[in-house]
Amino acid sequence: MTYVRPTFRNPHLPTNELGYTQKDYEGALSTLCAGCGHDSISGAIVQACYELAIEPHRVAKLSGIGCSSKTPAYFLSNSHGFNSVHGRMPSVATGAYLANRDLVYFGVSGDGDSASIGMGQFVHAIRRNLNIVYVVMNNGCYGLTKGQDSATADAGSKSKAGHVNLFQAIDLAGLALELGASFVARSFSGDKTQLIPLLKAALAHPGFAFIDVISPCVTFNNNVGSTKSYDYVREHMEATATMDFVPIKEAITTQYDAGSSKDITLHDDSMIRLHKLATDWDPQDRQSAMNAIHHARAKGEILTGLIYIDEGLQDLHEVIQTAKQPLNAIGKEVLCPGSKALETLNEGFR
Amino acid sequence: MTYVRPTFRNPHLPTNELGYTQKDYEGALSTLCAGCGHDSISGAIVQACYELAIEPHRVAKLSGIGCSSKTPAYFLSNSHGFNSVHGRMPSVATGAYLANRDLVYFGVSGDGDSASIGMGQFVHAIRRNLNIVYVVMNNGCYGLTKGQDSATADAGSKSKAGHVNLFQAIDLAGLALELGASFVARSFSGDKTQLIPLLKAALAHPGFAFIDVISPCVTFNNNVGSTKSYDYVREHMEATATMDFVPIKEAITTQYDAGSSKDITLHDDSMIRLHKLATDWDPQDRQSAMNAIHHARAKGEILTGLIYIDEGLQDLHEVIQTAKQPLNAIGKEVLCPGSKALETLNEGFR
Amino acid sequence: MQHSSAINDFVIRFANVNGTGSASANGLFARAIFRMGIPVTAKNIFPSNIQGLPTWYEVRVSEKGYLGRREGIDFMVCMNPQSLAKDVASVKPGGYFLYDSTKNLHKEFIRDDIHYIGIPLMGICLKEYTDPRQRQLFKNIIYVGALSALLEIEFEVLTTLLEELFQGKEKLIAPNVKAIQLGIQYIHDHYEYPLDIRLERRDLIGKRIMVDGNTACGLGAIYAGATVAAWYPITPSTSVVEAFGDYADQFRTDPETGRKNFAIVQAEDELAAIGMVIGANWNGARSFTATSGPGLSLMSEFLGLAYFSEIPTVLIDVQRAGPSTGMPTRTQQADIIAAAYASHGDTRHVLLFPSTPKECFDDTATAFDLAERLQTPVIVMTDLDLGMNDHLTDPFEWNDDRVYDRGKVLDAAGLDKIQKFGRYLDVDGDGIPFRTYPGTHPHKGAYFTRGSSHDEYAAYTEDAGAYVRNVDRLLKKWETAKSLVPAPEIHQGALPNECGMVFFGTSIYAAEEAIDLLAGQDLKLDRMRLRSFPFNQDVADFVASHELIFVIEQNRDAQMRSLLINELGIDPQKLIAVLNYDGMPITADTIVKQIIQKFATV
Amino acid sequence: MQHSSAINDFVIRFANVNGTGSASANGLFARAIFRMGIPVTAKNIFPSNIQGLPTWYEVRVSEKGYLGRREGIDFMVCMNPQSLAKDVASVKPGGYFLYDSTKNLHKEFIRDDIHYIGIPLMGICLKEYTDPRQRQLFKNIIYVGALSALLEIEFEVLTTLLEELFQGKEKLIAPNVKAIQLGIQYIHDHYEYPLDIRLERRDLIGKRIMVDGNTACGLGAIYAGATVAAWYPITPSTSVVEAFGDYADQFRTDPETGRKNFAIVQAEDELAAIGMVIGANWNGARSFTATSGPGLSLMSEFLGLAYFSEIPTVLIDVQRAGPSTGMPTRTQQADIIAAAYASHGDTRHVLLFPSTPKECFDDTATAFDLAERLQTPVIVMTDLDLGMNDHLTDPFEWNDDRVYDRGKVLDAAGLDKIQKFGRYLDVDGDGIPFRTYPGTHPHKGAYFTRGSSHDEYAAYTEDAGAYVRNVDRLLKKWETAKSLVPAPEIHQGALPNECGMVFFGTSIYAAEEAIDLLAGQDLKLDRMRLRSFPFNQDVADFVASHELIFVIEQNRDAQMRSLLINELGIDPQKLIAVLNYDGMPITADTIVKQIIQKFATV
Ligand SMILES: Cc1ncc(C[n+]2csc(CCOP(=O)(O)OP(=O)(O)O)c2C)c(N)n1
Ligand SMILES: Cc1ncc(C[n+]2csc(CCOP(=O)(O)OP(=O)(O)O)c2C)c(N)n1
Ligand code: SF4
Ligand code: SF4
Ligand SMILES: [Mg+2]
Ligand SMILES: [Mg+2]
Repeated sequence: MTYVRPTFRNPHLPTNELGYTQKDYEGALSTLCAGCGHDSISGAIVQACYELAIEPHRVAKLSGIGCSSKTPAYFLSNSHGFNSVHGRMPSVATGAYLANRDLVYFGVSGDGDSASIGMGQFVHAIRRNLNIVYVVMNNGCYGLTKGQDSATADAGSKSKAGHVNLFQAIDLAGLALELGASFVARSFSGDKTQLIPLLKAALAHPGFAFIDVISPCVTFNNNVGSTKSYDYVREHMEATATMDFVPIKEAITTQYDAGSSKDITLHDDSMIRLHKLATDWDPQDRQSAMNAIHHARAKGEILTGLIYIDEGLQDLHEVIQTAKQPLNAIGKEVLCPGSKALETLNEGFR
Repeated sequence: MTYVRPTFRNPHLPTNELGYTQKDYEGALSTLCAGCGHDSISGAIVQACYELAIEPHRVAKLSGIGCSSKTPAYFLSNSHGFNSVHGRMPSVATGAYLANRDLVYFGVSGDGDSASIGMGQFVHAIRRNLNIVYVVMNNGCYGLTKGQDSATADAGSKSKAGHVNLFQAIDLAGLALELGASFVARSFSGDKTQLIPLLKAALAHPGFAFIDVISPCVTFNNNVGSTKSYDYVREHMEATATMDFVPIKEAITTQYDAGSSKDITLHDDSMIRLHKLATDWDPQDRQSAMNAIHHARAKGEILTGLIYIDEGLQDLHEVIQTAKQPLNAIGKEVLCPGSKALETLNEGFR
Repeated sequence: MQHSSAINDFVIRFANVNGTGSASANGLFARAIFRMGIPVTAKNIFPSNIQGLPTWYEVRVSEKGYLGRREGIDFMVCMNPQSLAKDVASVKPGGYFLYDSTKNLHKEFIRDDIHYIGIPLMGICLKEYTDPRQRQLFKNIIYVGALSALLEIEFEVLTTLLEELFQGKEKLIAPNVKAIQLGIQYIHDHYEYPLDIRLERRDLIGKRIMVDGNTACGLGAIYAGATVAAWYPITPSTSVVEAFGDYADQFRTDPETGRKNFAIVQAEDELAAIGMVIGANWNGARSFTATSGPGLSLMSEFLGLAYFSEIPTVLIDVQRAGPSTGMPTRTQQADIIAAAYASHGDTRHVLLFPSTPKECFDDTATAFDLAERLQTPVIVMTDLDLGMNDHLTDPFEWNDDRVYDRGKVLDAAGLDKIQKFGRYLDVDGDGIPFRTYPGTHPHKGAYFTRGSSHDEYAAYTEDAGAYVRNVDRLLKKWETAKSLVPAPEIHQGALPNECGMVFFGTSIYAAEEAIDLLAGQDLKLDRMRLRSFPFNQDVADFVASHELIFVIEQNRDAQMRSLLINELGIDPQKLIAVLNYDGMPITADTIVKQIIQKFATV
Repeated sequence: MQHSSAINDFVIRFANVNGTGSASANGLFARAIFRMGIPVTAKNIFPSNIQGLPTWYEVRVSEKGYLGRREGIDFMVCMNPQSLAKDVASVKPGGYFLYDSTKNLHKEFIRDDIHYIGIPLMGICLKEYTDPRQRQLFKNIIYVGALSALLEIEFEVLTTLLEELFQGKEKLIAPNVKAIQLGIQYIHDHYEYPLDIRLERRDLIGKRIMVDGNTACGLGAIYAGATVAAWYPITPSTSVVEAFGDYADQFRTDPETGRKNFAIVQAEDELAAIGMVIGANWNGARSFTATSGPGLSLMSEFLGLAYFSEIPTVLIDVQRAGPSTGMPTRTQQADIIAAAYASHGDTRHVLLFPSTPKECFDDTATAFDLAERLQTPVIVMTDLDLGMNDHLTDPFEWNDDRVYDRGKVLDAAGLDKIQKFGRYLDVDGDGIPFRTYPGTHPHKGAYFTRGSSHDEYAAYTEDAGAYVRNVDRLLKKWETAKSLVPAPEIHQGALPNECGMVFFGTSIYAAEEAIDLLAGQDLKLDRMRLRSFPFNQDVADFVASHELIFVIEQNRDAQMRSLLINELGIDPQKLIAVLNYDGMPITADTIVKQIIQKFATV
């Protein structure tokens, strides 16, 4: 059942530059467990889209199957959503993106959805660099099927049922880096100050923007022993840098900070401002980013923040040189060569 | 059609310690194109197994679909072979390995087979660290379906049909490293001196031993512009080290070399001897290996040789603590709890 | 006002919020009735989410032993404000409605044709317990206590069950018993009891047990000697491999070394799961997987490989409501066509249709014998109702003399005896060739397994004749299968009735009840319960000896009817589909209604 | 010795080694006959490998216009020592055997009932050319030259074809013409010619063209306005998307910017390919994929999603011999059941069955209209024979007034006009709801697409009633589909004959020839060519109006017959299966033989 929120609207609510209130970015009432990390991420998405003043109906939200994949129903109810099949959202998103390059694409997946059944599609979506924000709500387990270990569960990590995971974890951010992703970040559902600017930067990034968000499953994997629990993550979080996202307009007027900070100007002239940078890490050098992520992993820490960004990589439509106009908007007169051309073609077959 | 070789046997052929001649390790006549790199790899496999004196019938050879995946028919005709479905050999091999831990497993795949349709299974086979030699005969294209680009084709690389690949290549060795593979190597079908010792080391390694073998497709991808052509590879090959594989018996008596060399003792006391080591590379340090592979890639070079080895990682059966006896050899008396136990169980359901 | 009145014959439904611990309290209630010797059946009707949504537990008590669902609720225990309106509406006139009266019931929920039993459960809990989790949990036990007074569940039965339940955690027993007593006390103080709807001890259970089908499948695989399980989680099949794992831990762990005489792998998806199963079976281990609809679809390519390269493969398909993701927590029998003809090309697969947990156990064990004998996939077709609900069933049986039928396998000695091994040679004329396990013999018996066309010696061939010989042999094997699969269960007199009924799987409960109901209306039907596919001669004969046959199924498209027509060459006019596909287990009423309607129009 | 003798009526087979450039020489030969106005058909019989194995090219010339395969080879051009024995054996008594006489033919290959024509091809080439590649290539052209003399192919026709072929590489024309002449010369010097088997110019081609079905499908997708193609290479479907790509490059590239009004993605596998197609169609672009058996199996889960969430999806299945990998370079019609009922749960899909390249073009274009009108998958069922071989076919036609039927889509204005948008609301009573494209309207029309159960407003539901309403509406839509899909082609007189023949797809060639042959034996059969599934009333009527119907299929299990029985409720006794499943295109002889045999036994 999807519960629809009451649509009562308070005329005094603040609005963004499009005149929308935050409510206009909300979705149906969540049916997830109280305290589920995924709900916090939905909240952050609402906030990020509101603040960026994205037109809600110009967003397409796609997901696979899982508790995480249900969340697109819980944000942006004025957007079209597509809850596809387990692990195959990347392909559906790729097709959607090919059809219309002008919408904003939001992909939501789980660690089971992306790191197991969806691994192949995840890898190849990265390789194609489609312009999409791809969020994995990573709880180290299969929430919806009641808590089995996922492939991102750390070796030795213990589920609520007391079962110890025996296999090495797949680090999706590390993998994305190795595969040449153009935007790689990690965050924590419990840390909106970090997550919201990351989401905004991801939305502004013109390519595959991957955010691995640790999102504790309160029901099956939030216990002592789990490395994806609220407590564990809070204690072992290490940040590349604190960051602000500076939208285009502000970017033009903003001033440079001194000290340990760095500004990255994005494609559309908006800006990511990084403060208090971690040593030995440069978000525009892939090797440095990989080293940073591996070193943190070796120490049992979780490196969060914007890990790597490459604004230069061409997105899928540029690579294949598609028309600037969305393909779904091109008319028959352009698409169909017509009967004359066919007559010539027939001649060629004689 | 599978052509069976004439079984004429020359009594004066040299034999290995089991009394087998090299012919005993051969397979049916190849039906691949003359000059295909894959045939050279088959030859190297024959040689390695002969030299290691592996009992041919104790080997199980498994593959997917493709020209590469046909090769198991062309070596070790006294071994059981399994030409499964496209991209899914890793799962079949995993099941086979679970059933009988006592055979030697040889997995053969193509770059289409492993890097595209089989990506998910490839990743997860690595994660499970099954004890198998996994060879990808990497030609950067889909040979059997007539030369389409594969996901390992380098961006900008040009196929014989003149088509330029637009997407970034997936580096399977880099990926294997990121995923924690316990043995990662790369070689070239045209370089038997390197490939044979690598295969032997892989066979001795008690875990997932991955060898990415560049193997030019003479028919579709051996042209100027292709980075998987004989010429290109010969010109851009860079080696981590030259190496010997020293089998157990010899290992005990062998002496240490001085100078720029390193010995790695394997689980079964055989040894890998590395000479002329590349600088900045330590095959037992994953980070160093990754850096080496990435630096070579950045320079347009292909790093070959043993890239990384970790003898410490437990293989699948050890991780899940399976019986030492092959599961397929355990009898009903052990497997079936019997009627008495069932009566007790029935009581529990009352 | 009307009064429901019945001894040992009513339906009671519990409305709860999922994730609140009601499942074990409700289970306690049902098992107590079972312990009182009264036939009882229970259905969990749960949402596809983890916490906070409406969930129902429906218990039917039937002196006559009817174990199907029955429409019409005599007693509603409503513990979920979300579903209140719907729950109130669902009670039969004259029925009872038990609710938490800590807050007043809004008057829109007051019907004047049912009886209300308010108990201030939250109030009692607030008073008695301080810990919020305890308040939550004991609230459930208190209503069980109240019901025990109202319906006359024996107190000792409940306390014994609680003692058994908390074995090892003894300190939990007393507080639970106390909670039961709180419920009883409240009824004692405020209501007249017992009700006219109530229980009375009987001896109608015999040696039967109460267990779910998934547990039975898991246990069947243990007894069958399966050593390799590969799976991917999916509702409602997940607990099959979980049960296998639990029993394997118990029975298959070497007490000295702690090492395991089995291996379970949670695969990365269903394609990998079935691939592993095929690999393990190829290598001589008994291996299986369990899945549900979406997984079956994903396994389709691999099933074709197993069919064509002739590798034993055991798959347990716990069907749920499709298509696509459908209703993952609802039941259907809608994967029949997909399973029978899974994969492209000319393929067909052996199916087994268990009706009870006992048959889940038996069929799973049989599946391994059949798969190895026939060297082909065997799919055990259960469903959510059978798999996840407890059912009253005959006790599991195992004959210790039973030998695993490993089929035609040549060992080294066998290979030495023959001239030339032909993997796909039909030596015995039954279409089943011999196979060898890898590693058997130094220079005989090795062959190349492939999904591409092969000749009798497993060599690759594009020869038209060799191809046809091979696929024709597979048809011959299919004929052989007919004599090996479990025969249908047929009930008919010496002189058959004009009409018959065909059913299978979980429709058994409703179908048999329907036969009785129809007999009461002077409509006498013979019956045949299908147990397997392909159909053998008995099935054909039953069909041939009746004028009209009703085929009962829990899917929209009458899939079993299609199979019958296709495979037996039956005139479709003869087979009348009786269908239920709303995701709830089929009821006798549904069947009766449809049959009567058809008689009216035929 | 017997002499084969026939004008414009013979079968000639070329035996080559694949990868040696014979394909274009053989193609030249067949097209020359076509240019002489004589009906001709050619089949490539090639191995599943790239180089070095036997490959055959079989050309049937038929004055009467019979374009199916015919058994019995009148003329064998043997250029492959590997297959020599088999090739010699395959010639009909009295036939001709042309071989390279550079080396002597071993006497075991000498039959005294056929004619040998030795030409020292390698010898000539060694003398004439120095480059080894040229020797290889021109050898092929020389034998074409020799054949042109022996069979009387007009020299000008050949030279014109060569000129056209080497347009842009003009310097290759002269040496090729020279090679032709070398062949003619050798015949002239050594043999009497022309043979009694030979050609004579006719005007029997009309406006027909010669093209393969895959090219036609690719072109159909262009004309239908498809903009997104996602695919994964697999024989024999690969050239569908390749053709689409070639034509798209030609017609859809903006001459100014070089930008493309289409997108083609080589996916990582078939699951991804169909996923992309579904995503693109969901988003309002016409999108398709092409695959073959194994890919169809892999797409099965996604097809269920498209069916249940009602997303237009166009899939071209170029069938090959299954099961599993089967014979990837042989033809069959064996994916019918797998396609019709693809996916678990109650699903069924619209299928189209083109018989000729012209119909490949038409059906592909129609598939997009149907898929969008019906909001469901439409699968074009072609096969290797149709897809990869050149066929004589009517020219492609396109009516410039044709409007793409984009189905029921609400745009912003449309949304503004209605009260409340219900994605799955059956507004028109035809079972087809309205959809919207993402991004259409700021606050109306957005909905959530899902494979799980949903109500009329696309909200998730586990309500039994809502579920049933939805799947029943899908059945209603299925009824609607019957009136929209292409009608069968029926040939029968005012008074129907007693018996009929049903066929579809590439069986058309052999079936029509068989009808003539049977008529010659006084067996008159009416005929119906199925063009689509579901079957409409015409199909039912044809079946009803005949006593006995032969259903011609190229699979083992009579899959279309099953569909007919299932969906139309036909008594199976009435439908007699006539089958060919050896991987070669069915022949008229096969059909005639089986029908006569059945008449003998019926
Ligand atoms: C093909 C298929 N296999 C299995 C399932 C069952 N299933 C539903 S959700 C899920 C895993 C969800 O895990 P994850 O993606 O991590 O999401 P979470 O619930 O943890 O947020 C599985 C296995 C399915 N729906 N489809
Ligand atoms: C499910 C499926 N899809 C597609 C194919 C067709 N196919 C056969 S081999 C192959 C690719 C082979 O490429 P690769 O693995 O690199 O092997 P290579 O021939 O290059 O050695 C493909 C796509 C198939 N057999 N099965
Ligand atoms: S089960 Fe876990 S992941 Fe799913 S909703 Fe509950 S807390 Fe969230
Ligand atoms: S096509 Fe390429 S990969 Fe295949 S056999 Fe020929 S050379 Fe080798
Ligand atoms: Mg998860
Ligand atoms: Mg390749």
